[in-house]
Amino acid sequence: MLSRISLRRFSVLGAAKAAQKAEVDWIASKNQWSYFNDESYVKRSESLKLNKPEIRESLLSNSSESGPASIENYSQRLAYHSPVAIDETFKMAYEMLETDAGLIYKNIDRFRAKLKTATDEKEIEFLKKTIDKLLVSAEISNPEVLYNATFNPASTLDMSQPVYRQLAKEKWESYDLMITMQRLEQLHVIPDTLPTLEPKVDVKVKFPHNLEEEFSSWVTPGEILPAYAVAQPPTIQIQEFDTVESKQLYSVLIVNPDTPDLATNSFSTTLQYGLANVPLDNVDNVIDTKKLLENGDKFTFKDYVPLVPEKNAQNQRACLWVFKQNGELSIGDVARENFDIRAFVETHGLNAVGAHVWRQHFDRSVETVREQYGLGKGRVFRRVRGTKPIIE
Amino acid sequence: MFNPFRPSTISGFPSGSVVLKTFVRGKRQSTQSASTKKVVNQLSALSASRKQPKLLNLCNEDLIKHRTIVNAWKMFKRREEQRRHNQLKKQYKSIYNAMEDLKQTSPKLFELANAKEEGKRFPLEMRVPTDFPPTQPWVYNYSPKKETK
Amino acid sequence: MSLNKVFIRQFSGSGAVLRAGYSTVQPVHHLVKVNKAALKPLYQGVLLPKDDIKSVSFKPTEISQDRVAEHYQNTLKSDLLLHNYEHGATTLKGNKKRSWGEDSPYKLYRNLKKPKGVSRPSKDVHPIRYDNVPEVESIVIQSYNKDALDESWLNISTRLQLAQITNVKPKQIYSKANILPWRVRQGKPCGGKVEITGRDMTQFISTLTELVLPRIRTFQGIKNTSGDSNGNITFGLDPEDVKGFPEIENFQELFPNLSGLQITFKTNAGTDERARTLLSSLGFPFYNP
Amino acid sequence: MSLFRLGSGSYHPSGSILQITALKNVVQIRTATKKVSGSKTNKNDSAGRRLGPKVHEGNFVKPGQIIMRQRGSKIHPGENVKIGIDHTVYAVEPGYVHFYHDPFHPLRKYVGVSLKKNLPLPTPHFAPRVRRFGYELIEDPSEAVKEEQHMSRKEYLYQPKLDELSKAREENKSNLLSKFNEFISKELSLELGAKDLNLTLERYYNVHELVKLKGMSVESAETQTTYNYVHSLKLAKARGDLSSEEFEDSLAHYHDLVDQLSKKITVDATGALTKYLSAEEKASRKDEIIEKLETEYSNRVLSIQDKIFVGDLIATPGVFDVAEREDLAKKYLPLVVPLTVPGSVIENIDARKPPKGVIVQRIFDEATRSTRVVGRPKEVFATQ
Repeated sequence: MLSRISLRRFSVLGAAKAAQKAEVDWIASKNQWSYFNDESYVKRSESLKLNKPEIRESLLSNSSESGPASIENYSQRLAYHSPVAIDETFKMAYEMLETDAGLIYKNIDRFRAKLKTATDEKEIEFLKKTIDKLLVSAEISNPEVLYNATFNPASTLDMSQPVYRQLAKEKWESYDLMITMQRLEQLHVIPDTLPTLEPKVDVKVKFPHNLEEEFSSWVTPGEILPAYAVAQPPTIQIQEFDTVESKQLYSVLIVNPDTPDLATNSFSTTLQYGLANVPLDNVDNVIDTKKLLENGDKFTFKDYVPLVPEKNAQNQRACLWVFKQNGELSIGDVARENFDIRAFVETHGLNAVGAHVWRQHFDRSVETVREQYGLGKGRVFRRVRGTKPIIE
Repeated sequence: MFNPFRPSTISGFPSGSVVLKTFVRGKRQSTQSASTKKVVNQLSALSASRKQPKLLNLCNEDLIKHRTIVNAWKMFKRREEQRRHNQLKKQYKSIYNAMEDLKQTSPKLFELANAKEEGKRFPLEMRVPTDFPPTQPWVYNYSPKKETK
Repeated sequence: MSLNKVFIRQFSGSGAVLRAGYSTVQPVHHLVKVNKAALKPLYQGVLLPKDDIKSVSFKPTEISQDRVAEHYQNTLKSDLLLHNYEHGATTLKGNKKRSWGEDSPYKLYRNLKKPKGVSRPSKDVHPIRYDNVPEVESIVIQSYNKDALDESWLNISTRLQLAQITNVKPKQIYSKANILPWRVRQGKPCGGKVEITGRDMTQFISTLTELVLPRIRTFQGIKNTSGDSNGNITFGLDPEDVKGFPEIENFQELFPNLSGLQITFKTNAGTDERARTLLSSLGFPFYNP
Repeated sequence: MSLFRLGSGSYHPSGSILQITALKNVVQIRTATKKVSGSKTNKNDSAGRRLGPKVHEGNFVKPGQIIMRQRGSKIHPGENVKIGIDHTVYAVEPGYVHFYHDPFHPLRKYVGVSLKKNLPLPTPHFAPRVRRFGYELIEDPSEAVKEEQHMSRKEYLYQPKLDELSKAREENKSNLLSKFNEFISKELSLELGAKDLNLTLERYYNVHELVKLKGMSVESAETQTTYNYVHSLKLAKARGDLSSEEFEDSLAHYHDLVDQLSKKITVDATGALTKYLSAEEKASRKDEIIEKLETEYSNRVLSIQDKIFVGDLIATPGVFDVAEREDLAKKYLPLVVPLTVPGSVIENIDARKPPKGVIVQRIFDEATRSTRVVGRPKEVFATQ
């Protein structure tokens, strides 16, 4: 908490600001942060509002006698006491930040006007990026936005707003991204499939057909899954953090670089699943069952076949790669076996933006899955690894 | 040390039977000497354990309020910093322009102005201002001490 | 026969404890920095930044007005800029470590070569501009207690004395050398050391200049020859002088044997002369020995 | 002589540092005499340890073969090579030995095993690793079956538990299916053929599981179930079990069935099978229930019968979703009834002998900023 002295200095600041105040009065009178969907220059989305009205009330107006609305237990709510003078200080702080946000919005308006008349492509790009940045800085200290981002589940945030995307990106970078990159490196997905990855999007994978709780939630990269848990195509979420204006096209490949190759006593890569020309944007960001059911045939160029490791063939990696396309692709017939992912990426000019990996080994459900997909009976290898060298 | 489960050796009880020593509340007899106590006291004053204040458990609204206040305070500090920086920059530019001017108009004076002043010190009488100044606020007939050579 | 190895009962005869260590760093194939500690679920609470109110080590900072810092910002900084201004001055390059060359990767990743002629690199001296006006960055206070070499509990009182003066918990220091006539043995605790910054530092400066130094009768000032040529100035206080600190003065019976202090002002001035001017502006006298 | 040997740091197995430091303090005076018996430490010389490389550049090695014996890591283990407890470097894959430098550790010497004869080391940083599979195929069919059925001890011990689980699941499923069957035949009186009935039951079983266990929305659970069936049809077609006409027919038939069913049956928020309600019907039912709750059961202390009735009202099949149910329960069946509700506070009671069915509570009065003792009827607390 800030102390009394700081509080005093705040009010000194208030006095000093009085001179400037006339200038920004008209903005303050608009009350930026509680102004939604209006025709004026500030067009703010409804999703920037705190979604629970009673909590919004208790956050923005003074603490009521019945206690904070976020505490659900009645007796706990009665027992809670706010820090001294937090309401007055908060009011002052809120006004200060709100005025600042108003000035930023004014700037945004100026840039938007410029954007309308701009013709040069580079300039347009620059202006759009600047506007996004300003939109983030105008809302990042809005307590309502902070509340939503801190206490509401990430799936409920409106990803069309740059500020929520920024916050989601920070969260992603602080945990999920690090886990993904650590696993990709440890399991040698890079460089066994593609040489490297510069991650730009958050890729999440789950298998929604599962009735077991442990296999139906999002897969942690590197997890070992049984064959029946991956028997149907996965739901893939591709969260982009930069603004996507119209639909952006993506390709997705799942490859298995651990298919035994007995001719060389080594391994070959198999293409397990291929999607191309999948249109996604910031909000509509998931390739799920509904999409596959409706127009899965349009963007599936290689049907899904799960990994079915044979007995004693050790762990196999299902490496999922997500690519951003520069335009529509026309992919001819691609062979499933001996797939060269590096050559494929090269020829189609794809740009890898995200990846994911899970692992599988032989289990008792492999046989059933093989039957379902008509793959025939699996081979059986010796349990102990031999010493024969690679056949050149 | 006091161990309630240690078999007692008091006579009158059959050997091997476990007797619980009853604890009597009262003044403890310390075996430590005064100087040892002092050292122990000093050590406890020095150690950080139990001196950390209790973690504030704020409710969600108050946490967000607190963060907003901190954000505003940071913004205030940032602006203050920026203002000072700009002022110094302005001063620097004026000094620079003045020196450039002097260089053109009078190179001799410029040399003098730009000479290094080794060993120059601020006067000791210049103090940090206080909230409660002395009863005699200003010495009007002050004259700096003359150096005797 | 003494057993200096710790034996742990294990299933495998060649357990990890007995294994000679070999570990190596493998280069990665990406540019994302992975902070492994941040991935541990149990560490999440501990890894919060200290200024977050939910962190266990949160400490409110804005608790009182900082007179010295404000005086420096409002009055001294512009004076120092004017005083240190030198027209047409350029950066004096220091003697730096040298590269082995860049024509092969083996040279590229090798540790840098020593500077020419000397064993240690020296720093650049930049002319003073509006963005590098000299200021005190921190103060290091060290206290050596010779008696603690014999009676190790004595250094508790030395460190407590430092903590009392500075409001910061001091580090233990240990003797480095073996000098038998002085009974100095390597690794013996012999006093404490503390580095203070920010609010604690300015508080210490004002106590020193307003209460402690004026009351030392024999104190002439800091020597004009003091300094390490990089702009860090040191001076010392006797045990008798330390009594002048109000935190000690009123509890003299608690500190029967005080030890002296060695106070180092770390500044970003670059040269000693600039640093001395800076310290004189804060109220420290100087004299020619 | 021996002093110099020790001091110069040459390898000496039994000499310890303490001895060295102790000896350093001895002031030696050399006289022109020759000691006859020598010194005690003179004879401690060990045999050579046979260190050094055991194979050379380009030689073929087998897995486990020692490449280098050394004290300390004079040579570091590179690709397909490991280092032992005494820093012995040995191969882990069959191949050809190469000694090389690694640009990431420029001051070290490395030894590695290249899996192919003319493949240089180190492998470029971004190139895929060269790997050996190494497992041999079992050609004999009976041996193969035996090996395939082989279980690890852990898997073997887990079998009874797995059987139990699957049995319980089957039982649960058959129970549910019979319940669903009863509901469909009695309540809805749908005329379905045996095959269609089976399809319907399977469909709603899956939807039920998805909704109840995974908390999926009913709509997406239905989509998922449709997808499951379509996917299985596609696989059957790919296997050759269905011709393309048969496939089209079955697909069309299934879609018809789903259309027909979706207007009659649906699954509740808790996964229970209910009659389908249109959006208007649902809304009117909602309003009706909420109004009843608001007028009759709010702002008063409820008896146990009332509580049960309110609970039933909130759980009316097919009306409220899970979140709405929670909200309503929070509002009309709170854990503790607030102090402001009339009849929930009994003033002026004897705290030592409270009347029957009254619980004594100490509360904090914000207005007077003091605590006082009140009695509260038992019904105020949900747990009593």
